[in-house]
Amino acid sequence: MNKEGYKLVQGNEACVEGALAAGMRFFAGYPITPSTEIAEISAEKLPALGGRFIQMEDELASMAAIIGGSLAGKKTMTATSGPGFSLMQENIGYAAITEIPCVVVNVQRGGPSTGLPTSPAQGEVMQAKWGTHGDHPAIALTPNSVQETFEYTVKAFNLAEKYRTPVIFLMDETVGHMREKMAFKDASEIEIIDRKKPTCKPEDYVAYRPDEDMIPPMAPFGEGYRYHVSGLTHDETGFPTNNNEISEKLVRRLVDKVDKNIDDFSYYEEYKLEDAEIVIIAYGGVSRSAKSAVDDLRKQNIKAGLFRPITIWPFLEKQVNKVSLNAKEIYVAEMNLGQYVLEVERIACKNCTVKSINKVNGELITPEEIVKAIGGNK
Amino acid sequence: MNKEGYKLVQGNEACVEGALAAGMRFFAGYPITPSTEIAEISAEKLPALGGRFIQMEDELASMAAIIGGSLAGKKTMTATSGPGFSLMQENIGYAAITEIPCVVVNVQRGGPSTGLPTSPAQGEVMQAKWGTHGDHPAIALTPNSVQETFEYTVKAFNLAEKYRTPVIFLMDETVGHMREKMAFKDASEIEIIDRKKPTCKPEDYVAYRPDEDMIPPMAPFGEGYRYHVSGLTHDETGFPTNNNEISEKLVRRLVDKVDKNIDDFSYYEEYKLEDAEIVIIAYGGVSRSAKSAVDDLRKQNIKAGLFRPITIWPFLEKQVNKVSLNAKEIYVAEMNLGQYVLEVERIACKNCTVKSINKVNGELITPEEIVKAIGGNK
Amino acid sequence: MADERILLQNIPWCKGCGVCVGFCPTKVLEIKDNKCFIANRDKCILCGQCELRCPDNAIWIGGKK
Amino acid sequence: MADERILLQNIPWCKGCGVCVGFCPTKVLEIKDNKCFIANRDKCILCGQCELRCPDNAIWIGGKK
Amino acid sequence: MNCNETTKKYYRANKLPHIWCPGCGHGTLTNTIVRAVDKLGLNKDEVVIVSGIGCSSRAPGYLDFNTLHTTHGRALAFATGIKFANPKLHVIVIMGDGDSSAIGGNHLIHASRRNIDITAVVFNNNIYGMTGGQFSPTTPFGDLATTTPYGNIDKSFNLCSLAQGAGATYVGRGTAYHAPLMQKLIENGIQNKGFSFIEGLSLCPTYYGRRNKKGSAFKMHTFLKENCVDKKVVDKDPEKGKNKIIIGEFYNNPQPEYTESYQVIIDKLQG
Amino acid sequence: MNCNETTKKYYRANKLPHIWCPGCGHGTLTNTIVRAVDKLGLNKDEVVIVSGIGCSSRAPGYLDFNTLHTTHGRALAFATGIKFANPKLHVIVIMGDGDSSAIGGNHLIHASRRNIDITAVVFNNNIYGMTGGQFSPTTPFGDLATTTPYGNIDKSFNLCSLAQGAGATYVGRGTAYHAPLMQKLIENGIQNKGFSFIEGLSLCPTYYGRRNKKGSAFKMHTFLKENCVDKKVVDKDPEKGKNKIIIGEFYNNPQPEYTESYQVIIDKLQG
Amino acid sequence: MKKLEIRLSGSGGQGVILAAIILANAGVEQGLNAIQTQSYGPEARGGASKAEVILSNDEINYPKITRANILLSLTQKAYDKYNSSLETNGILIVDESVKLSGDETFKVYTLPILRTAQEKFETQLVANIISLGAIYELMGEGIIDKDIMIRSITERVPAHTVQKNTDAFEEGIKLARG
Amino acid sequence: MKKLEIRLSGSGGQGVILAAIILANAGVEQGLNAIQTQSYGPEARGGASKAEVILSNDEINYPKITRANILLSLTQKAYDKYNSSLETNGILIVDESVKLSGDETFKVYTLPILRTAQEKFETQLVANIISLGAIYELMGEGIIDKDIMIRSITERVPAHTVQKNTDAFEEGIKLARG
Ligand SMILES: Cc1ncc(C[n+]2csc(CCOP(=O)(O)OP(=O)(O)O)c2C)c(N)n1
Ligand SMILES: Cc1ncc(C[n+]2csc(CCOP(=O)(O)OP(=O)(O)O)c2C)c(N)n1
Ligand code: SF4
Ligand code: SF4
Ligand code: SF4
Ligand code: SF4
Repeated sequence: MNKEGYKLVQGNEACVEGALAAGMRFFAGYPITPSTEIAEISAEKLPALGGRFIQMEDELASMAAIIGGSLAGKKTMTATSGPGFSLMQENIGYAAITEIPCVVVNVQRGGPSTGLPTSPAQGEVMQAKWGTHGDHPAIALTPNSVQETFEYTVKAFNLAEKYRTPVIFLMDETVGHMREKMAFKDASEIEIIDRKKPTCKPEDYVAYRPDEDMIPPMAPFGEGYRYHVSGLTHDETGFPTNNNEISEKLVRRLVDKVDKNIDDFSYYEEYKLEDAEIVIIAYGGVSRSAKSAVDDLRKQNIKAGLFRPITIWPFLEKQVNKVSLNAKEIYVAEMNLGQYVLEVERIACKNCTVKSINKVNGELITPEEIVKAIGGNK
Repeated sequence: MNKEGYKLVQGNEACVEGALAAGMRFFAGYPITPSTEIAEISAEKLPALGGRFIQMEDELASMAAIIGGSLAGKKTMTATSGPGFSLMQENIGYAAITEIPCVVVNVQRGGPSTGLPTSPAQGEVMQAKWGTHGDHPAIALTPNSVQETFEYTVKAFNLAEKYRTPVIFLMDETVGHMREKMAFKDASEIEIIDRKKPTCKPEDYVAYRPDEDMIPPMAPFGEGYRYHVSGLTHDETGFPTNNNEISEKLVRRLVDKVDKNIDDFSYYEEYKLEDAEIVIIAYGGVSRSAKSAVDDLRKQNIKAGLFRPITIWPFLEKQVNKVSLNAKEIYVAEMNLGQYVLEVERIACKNCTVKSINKVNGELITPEEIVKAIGGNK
Repeated sequence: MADERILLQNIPWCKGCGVCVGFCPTKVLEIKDNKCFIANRDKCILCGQCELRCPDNAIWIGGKK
Repeated sequence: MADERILLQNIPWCKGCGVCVGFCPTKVLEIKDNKCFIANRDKCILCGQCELRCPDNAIWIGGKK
Repeated sequence: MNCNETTKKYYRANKLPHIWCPGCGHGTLTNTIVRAVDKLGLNKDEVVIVSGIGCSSRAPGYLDFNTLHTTHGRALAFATGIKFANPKLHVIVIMGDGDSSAIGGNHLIHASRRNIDITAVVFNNNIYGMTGGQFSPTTPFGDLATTTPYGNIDKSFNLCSLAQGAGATYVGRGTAYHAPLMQKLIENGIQNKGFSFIEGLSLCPTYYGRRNKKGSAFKMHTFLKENCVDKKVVDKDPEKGKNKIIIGEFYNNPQPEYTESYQVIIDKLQG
Repeated sequence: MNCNETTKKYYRANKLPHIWCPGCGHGTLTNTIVRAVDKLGLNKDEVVIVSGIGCSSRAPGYLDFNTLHTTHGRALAFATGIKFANPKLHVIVIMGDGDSSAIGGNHLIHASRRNIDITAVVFNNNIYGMTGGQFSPTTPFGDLATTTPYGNIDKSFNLCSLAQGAGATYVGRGTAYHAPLMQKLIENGIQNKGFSFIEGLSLCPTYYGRRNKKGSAFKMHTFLKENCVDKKVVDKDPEKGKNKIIIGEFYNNPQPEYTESYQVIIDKLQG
Repeated sequence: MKKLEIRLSGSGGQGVILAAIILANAGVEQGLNAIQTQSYGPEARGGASKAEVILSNDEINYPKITRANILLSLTQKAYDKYNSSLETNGILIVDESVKLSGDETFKVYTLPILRTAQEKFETQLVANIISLGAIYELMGEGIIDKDIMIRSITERVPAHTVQKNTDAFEEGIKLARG
Repeated sequence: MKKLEIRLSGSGGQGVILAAIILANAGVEQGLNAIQTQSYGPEARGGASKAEVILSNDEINYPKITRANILLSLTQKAYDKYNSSLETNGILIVDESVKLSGDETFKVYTLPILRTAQEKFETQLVANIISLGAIYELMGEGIIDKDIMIRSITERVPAHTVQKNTDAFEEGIKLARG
């Protein structure tokens, strides 16, 4: 560690450090490039903290195990990449409907299918929201640096705990495998949120009765609050129902508790936006290129700026709308064939032109490519 | 069968009849409500036609088996519902990148998770496009009647064969379980498309070299064209590569061969749209309610019309745009919390107001609910 | 000292499957209107077969009501 | 009649793993610059161990080139 | 609550009657679990019952413990997470034959292999009940089901051999008819510190029974009575096992338990 | 093409050298398959080689048959589709230990159960090679891997017992060292009309070997040589099997084959 | 006939769904538009079971019943749940075991359906077809020919029960005629 | 120093990634901004391996190298693949076994890295640290303190090889000094 407290750390390692700082004490996973280091480092570090690491037989089981672990009272995480992320979808939906907090890391690589296992991509932006069947809540965060990976892994846990919902931590190979300086924060400097527990007596506990904040307090299994948890549509007691009104209320609450609280976790960066006519929207690894591109364009007297969502889901409608009101053109740069841009278009196209900069060749989009797409020199 | 050749048939049965008419000779599946009849009827009818039915150990295996079966030269199908559809996603992506034709039926029920297993919903519209990881092509069709289920199952096979891609046949419980009259068509009345086979000599066959139509001819395994198939990003020979240019070209072609040919399979219905100021957009079961609603609204002198996409993916951008140019208001009615409406908004919001009518309580949206949402009486 | 216990039922839980009827060694039970019916209470020897076999916990030997 | 066959190699395929070297009963082979090298061709008894063991099909007994 | 004492103590009686069909063996088997727990005097707060999806998997909802109704086939993977996160809990998993051995087969063999202290109880009715009578990996050869209209050509699993072969350290088979044996096996399974697998032959008069003309629920009980022989009997006289279903305790061989082995690592690193 | 005759005939020599590390046992095992196919004189056009994902699963790409490189763990499910759709094809499946028994365990037991005519060959190197050395379900107890930095506490599978217990009708184990035996087992497996399971002990000097100080590839071969005993030897003198790995043919018991049983139904209905 | 909406309700296992299918099938054979739906529920077993049939000369869009013209209820539960969905001047057919609420505005036919099944046919299994007979009789003349109804029954019930079921159908007609 | 972009290339197993990590680590310890990346490939085994380090006083955004200021190539393959990415007045460090194309515009240091590793240290395993010494020497003075470099090596190589590796580092410096 240098004088200012920085160390050279890999993105995947930062994710584990953030998770441990947030209180993760249970990791279940199945190896897959380029996320494997997250499992390996967890295996190494957890037991010394009294935590537990288990390598499951596959990703279906990994996802199931972290839900079970969470229900037994631990803060839990798994990490995977595209193919494994697809396999986790069914149980991600289960965590959503049963409101069991957990963090799912997806370090994105080239797809579809086995694709390009060791190359960066951002092909799972839409899947992070729509991957599981049925309507469901979705929170996804995307870091663009090692430091941010640490800090937003902590936030991912906090959001999972606060909102009782699975949180997707959407990295990409660029960020996961790169090493740069990172400040290890002291526990005291970090805000840690723990799930709300019931304060009532066990016999008064109604497991799925929400408080005013739409979130029901959660009792871990084994502490005297015996209750039922089911992936069937259920009423406030947690037992299955097919009452139409109750069913509708449940699904809406699940989604609303996240969507209506978006102001609580609208994380983003604005760079030189004040007078920007050309706005680049980019996230994750690509946003670093975009920032360089903004600087280059500014040098060419093009009034460019960057809007960088860190909260990818729910979509930052308010912020993107504001950006679009002042912009002439928005360029959404992504390592996919155009995913986030669809949402940007939906919100912004009334106000300005929206264009797409895409690349799916296994390499990070370069600043030059962005500059060129926008019509700058170089 | 009555004099006009109609018979009372269940939606799920019509799906099997359509599949058999289209040439399906291989079905692999795993039971799940409300799609199970499709497996059961296939089990009963296939062997007499020399076809084959296999119940696999799960949906992962079912999807794998129909890809294998297709590669061995058969027209293949599987059928499932939400939870199984989530499990099939990884291998759907595999079929997409390896360009192996097959049909995946999803009879939608209430979600998320186990949800409401016997109730209708339309919660997988977005998942049908974005469910598997990485960028990939997506074709999905949605019937709204038993007759249409028959006819569009045939088309689903035709599109799978023609474009060498998995096709999602997105039913909902309403349509799957209802019985109404259906005309059995004679083989001669039905257009059947078979996959393009290579005409060259085996030694000249380059398995993934596309013709001008972007689609490579496909040789079934066992006929002398020995080649390699891989879910890794591959070059024209089918062998893995991480060459950037080739990788980009592959993914773009996979998507383009579908998206750029959308005019070939833009299926939809327009009802009283000529002078409509209020346009309802609805599909599947809900579109039947919407049609009733249009009639009701017209009686109240409200100029309502219906646009009903049958091709759900790719999104019918051109048609929706046209509709939005003449409409004052568009209402998208769906048995979900607003999925298709996102795409409608993206295209239409420049031109008119777009509103959402949603219901996730396990019941079909009624005509009254639509009329009321639009502000009509009743 | 006579056994104080007696054959008890929770009729709403009974589904009339007839399993208890089949197992009862002394033909105490019958199915009537789709429910188990104690036709010959006096023959009951409190063997507990019905309780052991009933999938619905709808019949048992218990303290006098 | 003398065996017409001879030890052959495809050097670009050889990864220098040394497996053939270990198995060769007469020490014909050595590793040099990370490749298998036929150091003592005359000692070769054409036993075929190298061919059987080489994971890379880089060495074999074949017709004279 | 109008019911017997064990029911009062361990059931969520307000959820009864359960959804099972008249005569379904699942009710009887559920009772064997309840009696086993009662016999062992476990603290209800420390008992967790986990299931997948299926008729059998509805059991936890009726039981007054910490109960978890998961996704089809995944019960053991969820249970592994629970047990590993809090090894103090007694974790009992209820699954159907399809749930445990078709879609859930992988988790079954891996939980067995790890020898994690979970007691798995399979309600094996030889059919998929919940979805209306498709064949399962335990449907006998030749039998009818909605997806084997011409007779089943799949060989069927011997679930006990499968679990034992994969590493389970306690293995036994009972039936709905042999309820006392079943209860005893479950008691032993719970007491085994490791992965215990207990198969309970159930009966589905609605789908399996009706289609294969097995008669009433009572008749199906009689079938179990007449066609099952205890392993102990067969061990003495193999002739008696001929064409019979063997039941009883098959394997009881404690070995290092997973969460305990992990605790050793924790202790070493923390110590 | 500069190589021997079998290589010329059966390899896509322009794809060589393969990506495997120096000394990797997978190359040797791949050769045993090629020689078995050659020995049996199968028509290349009718041979299909299917694999999942892993180092081992790269084998099909180098072989001049109909070759299919699928998704991780699913090879047997794809292969089942192929074989069932066209029973004339000879379907050989190559998998790694992780591929076949971790993520793919369910398909392994079900293909075994169905007794579908597929020959499954597992290249078992006791580790996940492709992803850089995590433990697999066959990693020995106590061994080191990147995800068992404190020693493996998982019990390991006996893959052959697992497959046999699940219903495979031909089962055997060879090794990269015992290449001729391995070839023979594969020949027999291909000839068995039913599901054949052949485990080939491979070696991964890069990950398993290095971390567990097993020495060079040659040394790892020597280990196999010295620590394996043929079943036939052990059958005669069980003492000789003590603390050894047993290899050889374990089970050869033909039973009705799945696609043939189905053909009977087709014939009856069409008949 | 413009549109006839018929709801059949009872408890799971009473076969109201089959009766509905037979009716819809006959409708189609007659050349009408017909649609048949049913409600399943995860708790359907033992609970109330419902099937619906719409018959119409015109195209049928919304496939569910809004207000029934005819409601059959074989059990109290079913009656309680569905009686409010009957239109004011509709026809209610109930088994005699059902206790009515008393404020029915519609025509009520209280028939001994279950008893007849048991007594005349010695099985509850034909209660659905007896009901079908009653519905057919009360549905109004000329909508579906009787021989088409009989044929539809014949096609859809197990072969060895055809006679019993057609007899039951006739019995139902008789019951409804009073 | 504004920004220094260094690319290290060789074949898989030569340890260029570790060398890059040590360098970037030293950069951070020095208080600079540093970023290290590498390219993996499914075919990486045996193929060309590449690692990159950027050192800068300013924030580093785009994490990859655009044009390298310094390029190390330990093998011919690596040289062929990457030499065009070196900026015109950059520094090329190659092993003596590499044949140059001849039209280099940049400063070229042909050093006996592999031979030195084998001959002086009897293992190819230190070639990467010898290279690191050469890079350090040629990188320019005052960017990173030598003791920080040594510490960085010490931290990142296996404990029992520290001495050998620090010696190798010194040897690399010597080689570069010529
Ligand atoms: C992923 C998934 N696939 C399929 C189903 C449908 N499904 C529910 S239960 C079941 C099988 C039930 O059979 P079994 O496990 O034997 O239990 P039983 O109902 O007979 O007690 C199936 C296939 C599902 N819920 N989820
Ligand atoms: C769904 C999924 N999960 C994980 C992976 C990553 N992965 C690729 S190969 C492999 C394991 C390889 O081990 P094994 O099967 O033993 O074969 P080996 O490489 O050792 O030959 C893993 C975990 C993947 N490709 N897909
Ligand atoms: S066994 Fe139980 S449910 Fe069945 S008839 Fe007897 S009391 Fe009723
Ligand atoms: S065994 Fe093959 S690859 Fe290894 S050194 Fe010998 S020839 Fe080279
Ligand atoms: S369907 Fe079968 S298993 Fe399910 S509740 Fe009914 S009898 Fe029991
Ligand atoms: S990592 Fe291991 S298994 Fe994979 S190629 Fe290298 S030596 Fe072989």
